[in-house]
Amino acid sequence: MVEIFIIPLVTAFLLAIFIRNKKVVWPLFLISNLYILLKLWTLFGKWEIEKTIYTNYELFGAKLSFTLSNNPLGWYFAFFSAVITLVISVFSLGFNQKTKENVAPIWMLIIFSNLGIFFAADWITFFMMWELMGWTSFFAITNGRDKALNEAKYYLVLSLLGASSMLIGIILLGALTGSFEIFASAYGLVQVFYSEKALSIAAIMLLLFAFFIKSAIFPFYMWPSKVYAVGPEDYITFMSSVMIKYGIYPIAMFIVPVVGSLDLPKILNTANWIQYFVGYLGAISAVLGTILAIFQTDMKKLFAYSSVANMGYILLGFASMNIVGFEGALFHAVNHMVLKAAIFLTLAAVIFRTGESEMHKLGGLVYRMPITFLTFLLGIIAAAGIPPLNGFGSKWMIIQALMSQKMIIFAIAMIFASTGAFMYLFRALASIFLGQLPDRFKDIKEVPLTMLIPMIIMMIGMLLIGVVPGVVMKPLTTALRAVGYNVNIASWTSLEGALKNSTIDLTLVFLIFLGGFVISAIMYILGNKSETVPQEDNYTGGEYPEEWGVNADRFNYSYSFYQPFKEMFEPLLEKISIDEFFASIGRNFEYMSATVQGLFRRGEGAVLLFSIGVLLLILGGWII
Amino acid sequence: MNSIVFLIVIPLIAAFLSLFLGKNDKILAYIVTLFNIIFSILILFSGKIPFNVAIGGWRAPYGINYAVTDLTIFFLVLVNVAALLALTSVREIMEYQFYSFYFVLLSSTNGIVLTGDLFNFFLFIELSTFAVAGLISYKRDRLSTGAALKYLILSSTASIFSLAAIGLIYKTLGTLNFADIANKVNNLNEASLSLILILYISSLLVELKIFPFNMWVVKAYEASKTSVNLFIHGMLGTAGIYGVLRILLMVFSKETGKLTLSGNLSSILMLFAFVTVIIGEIGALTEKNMKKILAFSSMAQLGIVLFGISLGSFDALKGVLYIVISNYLAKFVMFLTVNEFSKVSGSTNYLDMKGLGRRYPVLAISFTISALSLMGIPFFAGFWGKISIIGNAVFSGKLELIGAVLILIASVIEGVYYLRISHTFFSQGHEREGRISRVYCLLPMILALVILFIGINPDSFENIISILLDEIKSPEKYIKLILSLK
Amino acid sequence: MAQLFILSSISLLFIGLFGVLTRKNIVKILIALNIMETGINLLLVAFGYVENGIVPILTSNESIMNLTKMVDPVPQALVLTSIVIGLGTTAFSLALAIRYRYNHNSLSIRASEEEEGVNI
Amino acid sequence: MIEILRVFLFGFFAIFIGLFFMGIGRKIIARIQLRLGPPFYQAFLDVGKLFSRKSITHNFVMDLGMVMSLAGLVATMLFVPIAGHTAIKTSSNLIVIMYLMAIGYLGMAMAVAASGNPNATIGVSRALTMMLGYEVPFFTVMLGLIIINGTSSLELIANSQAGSILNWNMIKFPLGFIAAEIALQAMMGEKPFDAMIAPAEIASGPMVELSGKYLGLAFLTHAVSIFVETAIIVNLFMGGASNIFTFVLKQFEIYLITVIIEAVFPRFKIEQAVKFLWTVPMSIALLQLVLIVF
Repeated sequence: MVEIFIIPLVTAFLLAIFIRNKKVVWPLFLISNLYILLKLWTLFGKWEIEKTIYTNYELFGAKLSFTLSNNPLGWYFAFFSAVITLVISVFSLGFNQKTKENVAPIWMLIIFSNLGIFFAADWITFFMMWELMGWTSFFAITNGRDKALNEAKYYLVLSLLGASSMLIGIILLGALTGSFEIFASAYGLVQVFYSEKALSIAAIMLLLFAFFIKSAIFPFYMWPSKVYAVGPEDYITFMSSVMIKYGIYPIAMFIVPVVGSLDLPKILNTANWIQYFVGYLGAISAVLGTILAIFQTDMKKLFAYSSVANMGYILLGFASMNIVGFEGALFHAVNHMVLKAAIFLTLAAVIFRTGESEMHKLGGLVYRMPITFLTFLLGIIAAAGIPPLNGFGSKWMIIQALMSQKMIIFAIAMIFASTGAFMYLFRALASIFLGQLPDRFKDIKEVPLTMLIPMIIMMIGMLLIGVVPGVVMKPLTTALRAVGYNVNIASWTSLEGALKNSTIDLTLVFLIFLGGFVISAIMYILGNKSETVPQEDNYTGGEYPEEWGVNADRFNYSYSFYQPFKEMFEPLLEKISIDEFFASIGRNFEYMSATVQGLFRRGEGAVLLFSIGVLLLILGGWII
Repeated sequence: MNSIVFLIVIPLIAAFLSLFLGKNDKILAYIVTLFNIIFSILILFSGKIPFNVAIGGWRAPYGINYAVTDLTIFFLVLVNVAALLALTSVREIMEYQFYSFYFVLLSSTNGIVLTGDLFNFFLFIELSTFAVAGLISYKRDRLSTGAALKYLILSSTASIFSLAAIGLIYKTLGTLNFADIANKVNNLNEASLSLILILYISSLLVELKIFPFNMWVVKAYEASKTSVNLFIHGMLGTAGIYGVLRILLMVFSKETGKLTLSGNLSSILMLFAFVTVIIGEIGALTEKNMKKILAFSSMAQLGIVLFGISLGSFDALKGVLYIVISNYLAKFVMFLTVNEFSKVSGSTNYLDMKGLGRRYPVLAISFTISALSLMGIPFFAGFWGKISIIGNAVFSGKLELIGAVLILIASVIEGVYYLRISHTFFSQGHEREGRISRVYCLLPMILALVILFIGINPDSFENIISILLDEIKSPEKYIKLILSLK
Repeated sequence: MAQLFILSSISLLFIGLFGVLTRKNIVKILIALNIMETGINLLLVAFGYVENGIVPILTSNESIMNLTKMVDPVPQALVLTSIVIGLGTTAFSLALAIRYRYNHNSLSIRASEEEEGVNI
Repeated sequence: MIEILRVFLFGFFAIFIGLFFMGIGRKIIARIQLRLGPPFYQAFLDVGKLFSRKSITHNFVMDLGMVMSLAGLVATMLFVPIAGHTAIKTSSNLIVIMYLMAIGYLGMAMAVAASGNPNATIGVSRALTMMLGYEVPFFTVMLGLIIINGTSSLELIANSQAGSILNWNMIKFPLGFIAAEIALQAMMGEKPFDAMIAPAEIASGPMVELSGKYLGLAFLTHAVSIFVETAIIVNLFMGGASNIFTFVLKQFEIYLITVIIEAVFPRFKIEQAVKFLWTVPMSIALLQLVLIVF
């Protein structure tokens, strides 16, 4: 248990020492991740392992202690994030040959805090790890590049604000329940909820605020698009797949059990207001994330908004307060980890070869990077939630739960978002990989082997989880049982829904799809032969424009892909701009800053201000 | 232990000697400072603490006395160590004025910490402002002369107010001895106590850099040399904090060891505190000059300190001590780093220091650690202060809650500008000619490691703090020590 | 009588404060500061003042009997010290003012207002 | 073994019925427009011709995509109960059906986008926009039925309407049926919702670069999608059927409505279509849903 915390720290230190030597750094990074994964593997089932550090530091009359415990739900998240991290670190091996900066030591610190967040048994430890993750990711995003500074600053501000709100929330919680331990405080909060209603709700809301920020839920949905667009691509893969789940884990761990145990009045016989609150934010995130993703031209931004939408689904799963929805949400967390990692790896590969992240400047890369294309294809099929890949099962469970709880608005929002997902996912596919290959990318090659292997692994992973969901569902249900939920251990192949007669067998779905494929393939083979012809041949009507001295026009329809649709939403999006709101706050602070500096630049008002101060003290403190 | 007077007298003698020694002043400065450190550490380990020294044999309420208690010795060591650390940043040859003023400052800050008499305290404060003004103006250029003059005018005005307060105290209580005042303070009616405190506090707040008493800070920091910044920060600032702790909590305190002001007064003080925090952080947000940034930031930190003190709970006070030590160490690291970097880059604008962190990672990492500690990030010393203060503020009342929220927001702003600077250090920069000797990287690194150590292992510092808190909790021990009729 | 002292000292104090706040010339500000100081010194002395008091010197054993009539000597000692301090401060300030005049070519306190030079 | 046989049987059956419907549809439209029209078996002839011609491809994505598109639709079809029978015993989950259908469309979109023709891509972009338009009201209607039956199994919903014609959801929830009909019109890409094909504007959009067997596969995909979509409506609103013949007849009734509407309407622009779908059928569907849930 302790080793997995010491190893990252030691590795981070070593990486910092050897930072200039890329041949040492990334293999070391890989080995360390491998070790963590293996160690986590052995920890499965040993839920009683616990390590406490006692201090003499007193807060509210009790001595603080820091506890790390192998809690099942935390293990579930930690293990799968470790798998993803390992795969990404293989990718980094090849990816970082060209880059000048080196993100490895900071990244290792983040991995440390990652494990800390998932294994923390008390809020103080949790908070410490949370804060560590916040500022380290600032440095990881900027990675010493000035162009990333503004975006990273935006992330940092949100992150610190979230941490501050969480600090107050934790303090409220500790004072209310007399314990900083997560489980004890959850139990205590349920006990005191009715007598200390306002404070309890405040504590829950403050914590939710922090979690929502980290998971990019609605009012804070802007940061992924900003950050992902500028950060180092391999690290961004980690961020979009693993780090965005940091808000999800504590909600599953703390908020859902607490709200689930409370007996709040139900609105319209369906759900209580906290469920609605969480659900509406989730629904808005899902819908807004989808709509915004549809309009992006930068592929990293597009998938950043897609992450926002996916976080919205997960939140909807929680909001259903139904065991199927809960399982679905947690399942989707891992599915999203896998598929987002796959997608971002391919994006990183594309950027590695082309240096371009604007989709309309790309096109036709399928001719040059077929494996990358295949990974991407499977990734978007999974992201769209189409069987037989892995995004489907979890989305299906969440929709089932929403339908069984009669949460109609949420269900419709979910369908809207996942149908909208086809739009943006196809846009990315068509713009990056399909269409015509621009001349300047004629000579690029497929990425090297170290980068291909991770992508292939991710492909296998997506297919495996999609066809045999038990790979994830078994550990998940085992963990939930160990935590104390009354769930059945899932079978390897099928998923259980919340409605009547709704068990589906994903392996069977896969087989049926194969059947369809066979029929289709037969039809294909039955047809007459086909001839492979260059694209321009059709396009130019069989002429060779080179003959008359011009180049064939390589036009891809990809810049304003959904222009009519965008025009429909333009008025809405122009009026409501959270981004503009945040930006104006930032600007106001900067104006204020200039004012304050002007005040202090003048020296001669000193005595006047002094006198005013004394006058204030006398007026306020003495006379009144 | 009558020899305690040496701590004050020897620097004063040295101040005279330095007029004649010329280039040997530096050696003298080191010798005297080392003497002060060693002497105070010897006192610390002599086992005789607490003890009381009556000057000239006049017993406590009548004569001036120097009392050495746990709180005193803690701050004494801090002040003297600060003096030594700040001296290490003096590289070039300074003229005698510098050292002379330095010795006066050393003597007066030691005096502030040691003395047990209100008027004596006032004298030392006056002396220290005098010395600081001299040190600020040492550079003799436009900026420094103006800054020094303005500082001097402000602090003279302030000292006049505190003199009025001293007069009032003498008029009402008939004594100027700390212990005696503390003993008799219950006889004072609320109104007189408030007036006295108002007049006295306002002069202390000037040293504490609390808005609106702090107009001098930024200019003075900007105008003076780094070593002088460190003197102001490490010696004057620390001694000022000691003065506030001693006077507000142990002398003019009706309730044991707590800040007892009439309701409005403490609210206004708290208001001042968090307005200072906000103003300090906002002022630093878009600033480019590192020295100004650090000035704004130390303003804000002292605002947090005052906020913690005015909360009136021992837990918060513990937090205050953490903040004090974190700020003390962190600002040293930062000023030293800025000093080195500005020498290489030839400017104090942080944008010109681009890329230096890659060449001198130790310095830049130390800077980052200090910045994180000031922000109150876990694993660094400042966190334990922040959590304690915020934790106590949240439940104390509406104003306190607002203050806590504002302080948290301020720490976010602090994070933005400090980490931006750290980022600039680590970003790609151009090649430069100057070099920084590795020796100079050592000291910031050690201090940063201390911050990290306290942050990871609060136990190490918690024990010291509990001793200090014990003393603040029971001022009657102090009274008994001084007024004991042997 | 004592009231008169206190009243006049306080008025001196405010006159001085007014001067410090409104004057732009540094020398005038320093003079105003000195006026304030004088006011305070007067205040301190007034606090120790006893109507028809005598010199607080124990010349003989009998003078012990007049203890209540004696003027309090402590404020006077304080005032003496503070005068010395004030002298020192004023002298130093004036010295700085001369330097200020050299640097700025002016004695106006606003002369340094707009400077923003960054140098080490 | 028997399962594999059933899969083939069902698959080819759907293709057959779909092509048959298409042929009759063309005939009916022609008659409405006072033309003679092609014979009802014209669709078979077309497919036969297309598969026998030599065709042009640009890269393997085109092949893969076209095969995927038919595969997705056939797989979907295998989930839909036909007169109570499915190819393989499953719970015939509605959500699975909806999502499986998408893989077919995705495959088609991928294939035509790989051809590199902007017209094709424009068509796909319109089709996807349209998909967002009709999917939401259609799902809203489905949601009502799912909630009232407490199950998302298409088979159970169909069985729940057994007995007299009055048990049909079409009679019980007429508003829902109307909304679903309009959505179905868009789903099939018939006028007034055929902006994605729009031969006059974008040269048949997705089909612009397809030739030979690729166009043939697209034809078959369309045929199967007609079959699947009408089958879903029949199961949802017309109580399924006891034998295959009645089932196909009911399907044909649904298709007939679609074809008649197609014959008489002009074309919506894409944003008009989406706006229309999100206002009229959506509000009808929502009204129905509110009536059902509360």
